[in-house]
Formats: sequence, structure tokens, C-alpha cells
Amino acid sequence: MKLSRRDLLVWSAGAAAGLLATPVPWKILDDTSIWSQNWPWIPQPARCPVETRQSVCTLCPKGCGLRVRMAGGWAVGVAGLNTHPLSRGALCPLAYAAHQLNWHPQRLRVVQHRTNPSSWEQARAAFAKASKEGPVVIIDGYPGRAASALFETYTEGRDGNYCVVPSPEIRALTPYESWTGVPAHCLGYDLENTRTIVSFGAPLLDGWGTPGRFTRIWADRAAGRSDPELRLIQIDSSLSRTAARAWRWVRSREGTHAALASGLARALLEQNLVPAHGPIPATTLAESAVQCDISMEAILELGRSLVAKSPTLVIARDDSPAIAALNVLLGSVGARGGVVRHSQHSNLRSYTGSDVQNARAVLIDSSVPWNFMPQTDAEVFRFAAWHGASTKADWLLPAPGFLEELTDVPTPPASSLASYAVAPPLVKSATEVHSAAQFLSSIDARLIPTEKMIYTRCEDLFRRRAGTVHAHSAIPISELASVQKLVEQLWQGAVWVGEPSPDKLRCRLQEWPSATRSSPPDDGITDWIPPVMPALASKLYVESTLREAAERRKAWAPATAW
Amino acid sequence: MGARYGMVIDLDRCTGCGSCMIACASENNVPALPQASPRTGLTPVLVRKVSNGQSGAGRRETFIPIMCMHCEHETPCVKVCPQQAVELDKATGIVMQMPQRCLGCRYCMTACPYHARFFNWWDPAWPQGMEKSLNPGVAVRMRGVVEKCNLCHARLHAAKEKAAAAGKRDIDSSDYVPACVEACPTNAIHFGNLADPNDPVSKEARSPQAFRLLARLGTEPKVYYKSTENWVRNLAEPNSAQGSEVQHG
Amino acid sequence: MASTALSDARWIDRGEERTSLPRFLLWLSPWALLLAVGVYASGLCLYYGLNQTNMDNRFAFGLWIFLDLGIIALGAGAFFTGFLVYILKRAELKPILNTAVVVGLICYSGAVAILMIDVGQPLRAWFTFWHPNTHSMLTEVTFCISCYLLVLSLEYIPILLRNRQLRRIPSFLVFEHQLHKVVPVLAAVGTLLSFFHQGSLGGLYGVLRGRPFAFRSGVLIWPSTFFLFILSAIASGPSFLLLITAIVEKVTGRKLVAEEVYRRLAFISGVLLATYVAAKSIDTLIWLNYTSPAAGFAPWQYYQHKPFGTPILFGEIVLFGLVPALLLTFRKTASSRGLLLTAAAMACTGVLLNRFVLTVQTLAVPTLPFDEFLHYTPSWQEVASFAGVIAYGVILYSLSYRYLPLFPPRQGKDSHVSGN
Amino acid sequence: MFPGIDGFHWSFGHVVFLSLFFAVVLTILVTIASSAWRATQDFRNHRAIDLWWRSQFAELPLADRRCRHELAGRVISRTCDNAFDCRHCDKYSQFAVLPSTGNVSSTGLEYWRDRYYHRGHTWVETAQDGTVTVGLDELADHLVGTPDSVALPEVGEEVELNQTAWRMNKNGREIRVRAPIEGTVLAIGGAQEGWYLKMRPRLDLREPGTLRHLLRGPEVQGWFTRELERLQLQLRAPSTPAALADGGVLLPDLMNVLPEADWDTVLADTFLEA
Repeated sequence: MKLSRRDLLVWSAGAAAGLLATPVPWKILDDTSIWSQNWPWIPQPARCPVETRQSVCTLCPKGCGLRVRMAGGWAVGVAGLNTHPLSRGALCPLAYAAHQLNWHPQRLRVVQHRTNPSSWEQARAAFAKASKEGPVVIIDGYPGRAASALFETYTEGRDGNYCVVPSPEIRALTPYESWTGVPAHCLGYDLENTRTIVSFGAPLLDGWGTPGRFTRIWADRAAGRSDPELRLIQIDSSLSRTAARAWRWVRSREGTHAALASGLARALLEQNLVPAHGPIPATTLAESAVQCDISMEAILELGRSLVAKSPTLVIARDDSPAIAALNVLLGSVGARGGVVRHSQHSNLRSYTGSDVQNARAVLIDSSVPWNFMPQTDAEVFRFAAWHGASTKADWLLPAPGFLEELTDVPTPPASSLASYAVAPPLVKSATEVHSAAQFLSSIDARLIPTEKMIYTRCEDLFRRRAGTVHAHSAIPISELASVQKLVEQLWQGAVWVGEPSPDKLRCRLQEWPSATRSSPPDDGITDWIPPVMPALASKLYVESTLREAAERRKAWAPATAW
Repeated sequence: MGARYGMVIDLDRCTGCGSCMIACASENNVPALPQASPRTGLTPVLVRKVSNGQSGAGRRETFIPIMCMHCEHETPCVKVCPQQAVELDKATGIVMQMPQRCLGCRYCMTACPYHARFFNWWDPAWPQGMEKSLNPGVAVRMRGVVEKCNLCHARLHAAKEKAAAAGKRDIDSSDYVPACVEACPTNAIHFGNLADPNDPVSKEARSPQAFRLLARLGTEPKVYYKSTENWVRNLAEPNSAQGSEVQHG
Repeated sequence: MASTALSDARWIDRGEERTSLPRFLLWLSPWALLLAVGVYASGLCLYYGLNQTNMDNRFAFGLWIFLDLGIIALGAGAFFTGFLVYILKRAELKPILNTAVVVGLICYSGAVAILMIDVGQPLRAWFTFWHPNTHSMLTEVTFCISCYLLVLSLEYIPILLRNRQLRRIPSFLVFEHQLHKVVPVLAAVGTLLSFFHQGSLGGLYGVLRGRPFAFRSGVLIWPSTFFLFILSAIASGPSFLLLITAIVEKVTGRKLVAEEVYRRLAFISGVLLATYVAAKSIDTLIWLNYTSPAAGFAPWQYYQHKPFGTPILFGEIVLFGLVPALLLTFRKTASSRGLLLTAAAMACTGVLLNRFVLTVQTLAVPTLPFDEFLHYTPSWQEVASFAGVIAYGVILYSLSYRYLPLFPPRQGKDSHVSGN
Repeated sequence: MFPGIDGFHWSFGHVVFLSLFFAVVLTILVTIASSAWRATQDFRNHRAIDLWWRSQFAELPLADRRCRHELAGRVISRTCDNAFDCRHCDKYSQFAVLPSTGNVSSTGLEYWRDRYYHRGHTWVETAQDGTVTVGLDELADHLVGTPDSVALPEVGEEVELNQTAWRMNKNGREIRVRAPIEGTVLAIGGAQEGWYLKMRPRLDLREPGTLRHLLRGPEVQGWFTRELERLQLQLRAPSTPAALADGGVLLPDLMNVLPEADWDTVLADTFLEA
């Protein structure tokens, strides 16, 4: 029979109908959902096995332990390291997205000379030239590292200056320098053993010190208890995060912390709650009550609760000596659960404006807060991983970003014990970057490269045979077979922690410091602000109303959301 | 009846740092877009700041992390989804959202009394190169679909695979910890199996200090809260509550 | 009206007075412009996504859903008239049947178009037919509305084919002739579908256990809003038809249907509206005293937010419910044109208000104790799409009125007064 | 919903819901399919043309739809409900058909006793050989006068009752002349001998019913009278003189005489154009 067009039509219609009865077309239809999920412009995560490495965070000097999830040579996740003795598995919120930072649009990728693209060669030449002409000043924001030592030796060589921009915690400890003769960098708080903490505006639960350290202590011993083992008394003008969770919140007028401190001292003395020897504050109880807008009874009551559970520790946000003096009055300096000494560093000079007076070249390490800027006509070489707002420098030199360089992690500020850790380079940098230390040793061959120095430091630790290495378990260093073992451990994210410093801390107070607010530091830095925020920080600063507007402006605005 | 995963969040311990929010977003490849706002952002865990409404020295504030409550009974979102893109997993009690089946009608969002569901108003995007930092375990959701907390289902999946590889039937509870739980610096979020009476979490859930938000709606949420402060516990039910959210303009 | 170049007289039914083509185009042009803007806005929403709107995670439904529920309610006149004429054999309503169909088609097609923009993934809209969750009211709505839209277009075909030129084509006319015979079947199906989706649209919010402001107890699987929506829809539908017809008469300055048709519509609308108001009041009382408190919400909480205070409740039930119901029911008031139209307009407003309260206020009132009362202002894209739909409606109706026999041949057609 | 689709579970709800839904869809499709099918059937067995005529007839103004018995004055008023198909009209026999008398009309319009008139203003004249002649009547002639162009059917073409017999064009207006009877065209007459068609009717002329649908005698009289009244009204357009006084005589070639009249309507009413 011949096939007419009609037959053909009928046949194809039947075929189509028949096909509908099979799963094929329906399955295909269903799969379009998957296709519409994977449009070419929607980024897809890499498909590769994930391994976990341990390290230490070097974004700020607080040295928190990290567990980094790695995939295809890149960090894909960050979590706290529970075995870390100080951070105890906790991190600051930003750290959880720190692995994004290296890809931040604000990442500094090329050498910039007054905002024009330049090269490392030109930068080296310029620095060499400038350093021949006159003294070099190197400013460090993270003292105690091998790199810091390198900076020191370099400047010593050429009658330059090496000085440090201290973190707020260190700054708060500076008053004790003059009273104890111990540099602030070597002092810390024995939070683990104290039972009453009076915080004058210090954000203890909001990123103060090594974040995990206090939050864990507080959570274990204080949170949600009507009569906690650890009493946290927060003195704040407004209901801060810490105040909201503190055992007591004492509301005092903005900027009257020092006055309140003096008032408290008077209260303690008048009620004979402390041995009355040594100087007496000029401010009377009544005066401070008026200044702080608190009733005298409240101050007296506060005084009583100060000594109800000892040891008591007073922590200030700024470097006001009047507040520091309270610790002296309470006898908490050098005592258990008070202000203690953790190690013997050489005396570090905190930065003052005079340091850069006659300098020809100023080199600013990437660890210096971005908002620090020396007033000088010298040529400024600034190392930075991210732009932040630091473009004022003559030279902008791209430094290694998060987990991109080998560096050692000395004792964090305000720690009660000395510690030492190493952050190995886990990820490679997309572009050519050099740390300030590498930069200097590439100029001056006589300098010992940091890698070598870190190794020698490990050798010292091993030779001294004091303290413990905290890996998965705590091992006394004396039990380690060789230096290699120690190095191995440290490179895998272990932390060495020293013993309490043996020599007693002596403190004498000639006269009571005035309650007038200490002048703000001449670099204008009062708080550590990250150069940029990881993109995900927008969850806190843009996509929620969790943070106060002011806070958001301060932290987010400079960090220029991408 | 398999496991019933749930949480008890100790509000006394929550300092409102927001680590959970960022850890969650990082784990689940949630994009962070500059054009987003508190009302259009994607925050599967959202820490909300609540005050007792007073000012001055009498003022109290607390932080309440809100995530999907994984309602057990009459789950509002599951009931309304027109195309089975939301399902209550019988084996785990997790309310699963299947983005590749969602058509973005947002009916489930209007159904959820906790505002724990979020719509992808924009195409997901990351700065140049940052996609290399995405978590390989989780697919990125596209524009125009709804997403929410699925208790880090990728981690549960990994834990199951691990157990299977070891030839075990049940997963090791230490292998399955959602990102927010892991990240909390004060261990305020406790995670466990509410179906297991010996699980510390189910014990905690029965404590007198424990409460659930809007429990009287009868949806049996599986996220419990816990507080020693009365005014905080009163936030559970609208007509006994005094508090109000602290909005920072 | 000699057949000049710019004349479409051949397309207009003989003996029907229609304005000249230029004037007609002039009338259309502003609407066409509006429509163009609407299409552009919708295009933006489809291309760039719903970030073009001002909706957000808390106000996940906005102006569009309100529009959909509103116009679908008003479009109910279509199926209800069909029901009355074909099923209940109320022949006196035949004159407005065609208008009812066109209005219905406009309302439903407009609503579906908006829905397509409103979903985040229009490409996956068909998934509802694919993985239907039969427990979801929205599934029912989707199924019924899509079917009913089909029915309406089928009902529209006969009207279309009766165009003066089209009916010269034998096959068209014969097909129309045959189709006309089965229209009653379609009307019956349409009635079934409409009853269901009008109800399900109400159920849409009534089942929201998580939104005690909207949640209602009910019978079987249907919350009370299911039935209230059906009632309010069939109550307002006739009023809307009445209004439209009156407006068309005003615009064209011609008498289209007998006064009796108006009265009939008004009466039906009035009686149904009265029934609705009664049911609604009972439902509200049950909700205020039992349903809502059981969920832990004291009723006063809903109405403490201005401007959504108790006045809105009063307006919904009394001012725009009871009042028009009485005005429409009683012959004395209904026979006065002014009162009649006012009442009809009020009835429609009342139903729109009800839809507004259920869609917008539900999302605005807080659920969590520490929630704020939310505000939301639609973006210009939303408003423009909205306006676009209205423009589309006006245009489609104008064209249908001009070229199709929407209304019975005018009395006096036989006296051969030549058109001007 | 179909095999191979993951994550879909059947439930009782699905069975009920989906079957209901598909029942509805089926109903809708069946209705439209059936009407389409029946339409094609109509074409197949030639009912289509009749249907077409009937539905057009329904569109005609009442005046054009008067029953012949009314025209003849046998009933007061009656509208034809059978599309002028008196052949199959049960009412027809109820009235005796009177023989026609006289052929002179008072209207000044002549009609022939032996001609059968169609409402479309055509007449049929039978010949002994069983053929018929079809032509335009007086009134139509007066209206159109000499057309600009005429399109007659081919010889041998089939012409259907009530369908187009031929087309004329005048002053840009197309005029369709409806065929008074169905049959085959045998010959056509040109301009000089007046337009006409010679046809062989499909039905046998000896059958009494064959020409029953056409008007005769007094019916024509009444019909003409009414048609003239209509014209009077319609042609009394503003700014035109009385084209014909009552009892007056129609002017020839009215379309040229009164160009501004509503010819659209006039012609349509005259030639039964809906």
C-alpha cells in the first residue's frame, strides 16, 4: 500500500501520543528545573574533596586557633580550634568568613606609588634611596613576631626607630608600666582565676582580647546564673552588648569612667574595705557621684560588691590611670586573678608623634591598623593586604593576605601566660605579594629571614624545656623528642604555652592619678578596626539590624562593602 | 519515627555577636549582596535584639537567634507549598526546602509566623574570584527561589556517608553539628535529637526555663529557647509580652 | 458615514451607532500608552527579577496579590451570570451575558498575567501541575483558574465569531453555531471551577495557621473564608457588571439594556451581599472570641495599629457591606439610578476592602511578640503593571464593544435610523 | 506525577484531586472537539450552507423577516421563523394560497403574475423546457441603475439558494444578489438584454413545492408596499428632497441621485445582507 500524507499525519500523531505515555518526555521536562538552577552566570562551587588544616589567625594580634577547610588549594571554610588553649574553639564573627578576604575587591594586588601602579623594583629602589638619605622608622602593629625582631635589627643598624602601635588592650595596660617597671606588652589579666571583674566600658564579650578566652570563661562560670562564680560588673554609659549580659550593669555618664573610678576608690577607703595606705584620690565621693550621675549609695554599694568576691580585677577600655589605680588599691596587681606578668620582652616603644620627626622613610607594617597615619613629610611605605582607607601613603605595597604567609604568633595582648604558635602558609596568593620583612631582607642580605628566625625561636623554646605544647592533647615540651617534633607540632597548628612568670610583680603608687581623661593617643586610634570586612559581614552590618548604627558606620563604611 | 533534630538556645548565653549568622552563611554559600537590606537580606539564622521596652537603668536587652523552627505538626510552609518543594523529612524531622523545585510564589513565606524564610531577590553573586571560597558541599540557589535553614543538611549527608563507609547504620552525633552550633563562642546553641529522651537536649527542652515561640499556634516547633529571666520567657506568647525589637536605623 | 479610507464601518454591526474610527483611536491611545508602560514594567520585573518591586521577606505578597484577588472576585459576574442564565434559566439576564463573559475574560487573563510576573521563577510555573501538593489551596487555585481561563476563552469565541466580517466566513459561522449549542455545558463547568477557586482563594489565607489574623476554623478541609469568598464574589460580581454596563451607557450615551435587567442584577447582588454580611459577621465573632484567642492572640492586638484600626472592620462589614446590601435589595432605593450605582460601587469597594485586609493587613500585623507593625509601599513597577492590566481591560472591552455584538441589537434598529 | 519524577508521592488526595481535574479538562476538550467535529460534518453533508443562511437570516432586521402571509394580509403580523424556507414550513399549509390576480400595482412598480419573487429582490421565471430565468426586480433596478461592474457566475456553475447568485459594484459598494433558487447556470445575459441568469433548477419544477418559497401575486404587492415604505424612511436623509412622495414614482438610478443617503444600510436591507 502507498503511504498517503494523511496516513503519515495519523501515524505521527499516534507516535506523539504514544511517546507521552512513556516517562521520557516527563523526565526531560522535570530536568529543566535542574537546568534553570544552573544558569551559566550562577557561580558553582568547585567539586573536590575537602581536607581540614589547623592554623592560627593572623588578622589581628589575638592569635585565635583555626580549623581551615581546604578544597582545591583554597580555603573554603573557617571554624574555631577547640584544642586551642586560649581561644578555646571560639572566634570573632568576622573570622568565620575570613577565607573570603583574599578575594575582596579591595584586595591590594599591585604596588601603588601615589595611586599610580608601580613595581616592586621601583619600590625597593625608592626605599633604598630614602633610607640612605636619612633615618628609617618602622612602625609595627603586631610586636613580638620574628618579623618584628627583623624590623628592630634593621632600624638599629641605621640609627632609625622601631616603634609599635599598641592594641587597645595593651594601651589599657600602659599605666602599670611606670608603676611596675614592666612594659605593658608583658602584662596581662589572670581572668581564669578572678572572681569579680569590674569593666569600665571594656567590650569584654564583644571581641575584647582573645575573643574566645573570656567568652568561654564567662559562659562556663557566669552566664545565666543569679549568683555566678564570676561576677561581671559592667560600667557603661549605654546598654552595650557586654552590659546586656553582665551580672550588673552600672550606668554612668559618658566619659566619666575615670571620675567614677576615683569615687569608687573613695568609697572603698571610707568603708575601710581596703587597707588604707598609699595616696587618696582628690575627687570626693559626692563630686564623682554628681559627675557620673549616679547616687552616692549606688557607688558605695558598688564598692561593697567589688570586694564581696575576691580576687577582683578592674579592666579599663582606655589607658586612664585613675581606673588602673583601682587595681593597685585592691591589691590586684601581681596577685592571683589580677594584673600579672606573662613574659620578659625587651622594652617596646609605643609610637609617639616625635618618632617620625626627622625620618626620611617610614615603613608601616601590614599589621598596623589601617586608620593609623603618622604626621610626617618623610616618604611613607605602607604594606597592606587591603586598601581600607590607607591610600594616603606614598607607596602601597601588597602584603600577603589571610593564611598566605608563614608567620609566628607570639603571646596575644592581655594574656596571662606566654604563648607561641606558627601560622603556616596554607593558600597561595593570586598575585605577587611580599611582607615588609621579606621586603627588607630582599634589600639587606645580612638580615636573617623570618623563616630561619622562627626555626631558631623553636629551638630556644625546646632548649628551655618549659611549658606545654597544646596539640590534640597537651604535651609537656620536655616530653618532645626533638626540635623537629616541636616544629612539626607547631606547623600543624599546635600552640606552646609557658608557665606563670616566676618573678613577682611589684607596684608602687606615689600619688593618685588625676581623674581628668587622658588625652587620646596622637595617632587617633582608640579601637582596632579591620581594614576591610569579609563580604559575609554584611549579614551583621547590612542585612540585619543587629549592630548599632554608629557601630555599623564605624566598621562597615571604611570596609567598603563590595 | 526516626530522629527528631532540634535545638535548645540558651538566651542567657547569647551575646549577640552574630558568629552563627556568618558561619551559617559561609557554610551554606549564602550570598551577601551590597544592595540587600535588613528586609531583603538572606539570613537563615537571624539574631534579633529585643529589649524589655524600658529605658534608663531598668532597661534589659536580650538577643534571640531566629532560624527555621522545623515545626513538627501542621507545618505551615509544608502545607501551603503548591508543588511539594517543602517537605518534612520523616527520618530526621528536618523541614527540607528543595530550591530546584520552588517556583518562588512565596506563599510559604507568608505562612511562616517566624519570618524564617527568605527569598532570593537577586541573582547570587560574589566578587571576582571569591567563588573559589564557596563550600563545595552546598549548591548555590538561584534568583527567585525561597531558602531557609535546613539544619546544615550537607553536614548530615556527609555524616551519613561517613557512617556508611564505616559500615554503621546510625551516624555519630559528633559528626553532625550545624555550623551555627559549632560557631557559637558561648555554646549557647545546643543541638540534638529530641526524640531520644536521654539526649541532653531533650532533657533541657523539658526544663521549666525552656519555652518555644508562639507555641500556642500548635505547630510544635523543634527549636526551644531557654532563659532565667521572666520578661524573656514572656516573649514566647504575644499577649503576655512586653518587649519590642531594638531597631537600629 | 460614507466609506472613506479611515472607516471601519464594514466591521461594525449594521445599524449600530459607533463613533468614528479616529475618535475611537483617540480614546484608545492613552490606554495603549498606559498598557505599554505596564508591559515595560513587567518586562523589568521578569528580566531583573522581583528586586524591582518593593516587596521583601516580611512583605512577601504585595499589591499584585491584592489585585489578583480583587479582580477575580469582581470577575465572578461572568460565571455567575452564566450560571443564572443557562443553569437556572433566568432568561431576563441574557442581555448582559456577553458583557459578563468579556469582563470575566479580562479579569481572569489579567490576573493570570500578573501572577506570572509575581512568581520568582515563571519558567517553573508549570511545576504546580507537575508536583501538585493537593493539600495546598494554591494548587487548587492554579488548577481551577487555568481551566476556567480556558473556558472563558471558549465562551468568548462565539462572541468573537459574530463579528460582522468574521461571520461572513461560512466555517466560522457554522463552528460558532455548533459551539453555541455546547456553551451551557461550558457554563456548567465554569460554575464548578469558579465555585472552587473563588473558595480556594479565600482558603489561601484562611489556612495560614501561622497568621492568626487570617486563620479561620472551618468545615472539613475548608476554612470559613472559603465560603465567604464564594459568597462575596457572587454578590459583588453582578454589582460590578451593573456598574460596567452603566458606565458604558454613560460613555456611549446609549441605552443598552432594559431597566429591568438593572433591577434584577441589583436584587440578586443585594440579597447575596446581605447573606454574605450576615455570614461574615458570625465568622468574625467566632474568630474574635474563639479562634484567635486559642492561638494566643488577643483580638485587640490586631487593631491597635493605625491606620488599620477597628474602623476598617466596620467599613468592611457595615459601611461597604450592609448598607449597599439594603440599598440594592429594596426596589424603592434600587429604582433610583444614582442610589443604585452608588450602592453597586460600594458593594464592589467592600469586597475589594475585604481582599485588601486579608492580603495586606495580614502581613502587616506582627506575629512574633517583638515584631514591628510593617509598612510597604509598592514600587512604580508594581503600580505600572497593575495599571497596565486595567488599561488592557479597557482596550479589550472597547474593541469588543465596538466590533462585537456585546448587547442585544438596539431597540429601534428596525426603524432604520441611519447612524452618525 | 509520572514515573521517573523523583520526590513525588501519590496520596489519596492526589487521586481524588487529579481525577477530578482531568475529568474537567476532558469535558472542556470534548465539548470543543465535538462542536468542531459537528461543524465539519455540516460541511460534509451540505447543511453548512443552509446553517450559514439561517444564522444570517437571524441577523436580519425584523422588517426583512416578515412572513409572506403577513405581506399578503392573511395574518396581522408574523415573523418568519424558517428562513423563508416555505418548502419545509408546517405553517405554510395553514393558509390557503390564493391565486394571484392582476399585475398592475398602485406603487408604480410593476410585477408580473407569472414571476416568482425572492425577498432579495430577484425574480424567477419558469420556461416550458423546465429551465428558469433569474433577474433583478424593478425596485432593485431603480436603486442600482447601471452598475459599474458585474461579476456573473460561469456557465455550468452551481448556484445555491439564498447564496450569492452574482455580484455587482456601484459607487465603490459591493452588492451581492442572493439566488432565489438552486441550480446550474446554463446561460447568462449581458448588459444590453438586462442582467439575468438562465438556470436548470436542481429540483423538478413539476413538483408543487419547488417554488413554494417564493412570493407570488398579492404577497408581492404587500411586500413591495412595505419595501417602498422602508426606502421612503431610509432615503429621507437630512438635506435631501423627498425622493418619492407617497404613491409617487421611484426615480431611476437612486444611488447616483442621492449619494449621501445611508446606502450601506439601504443596500443591506434590500439585498438581505445581515
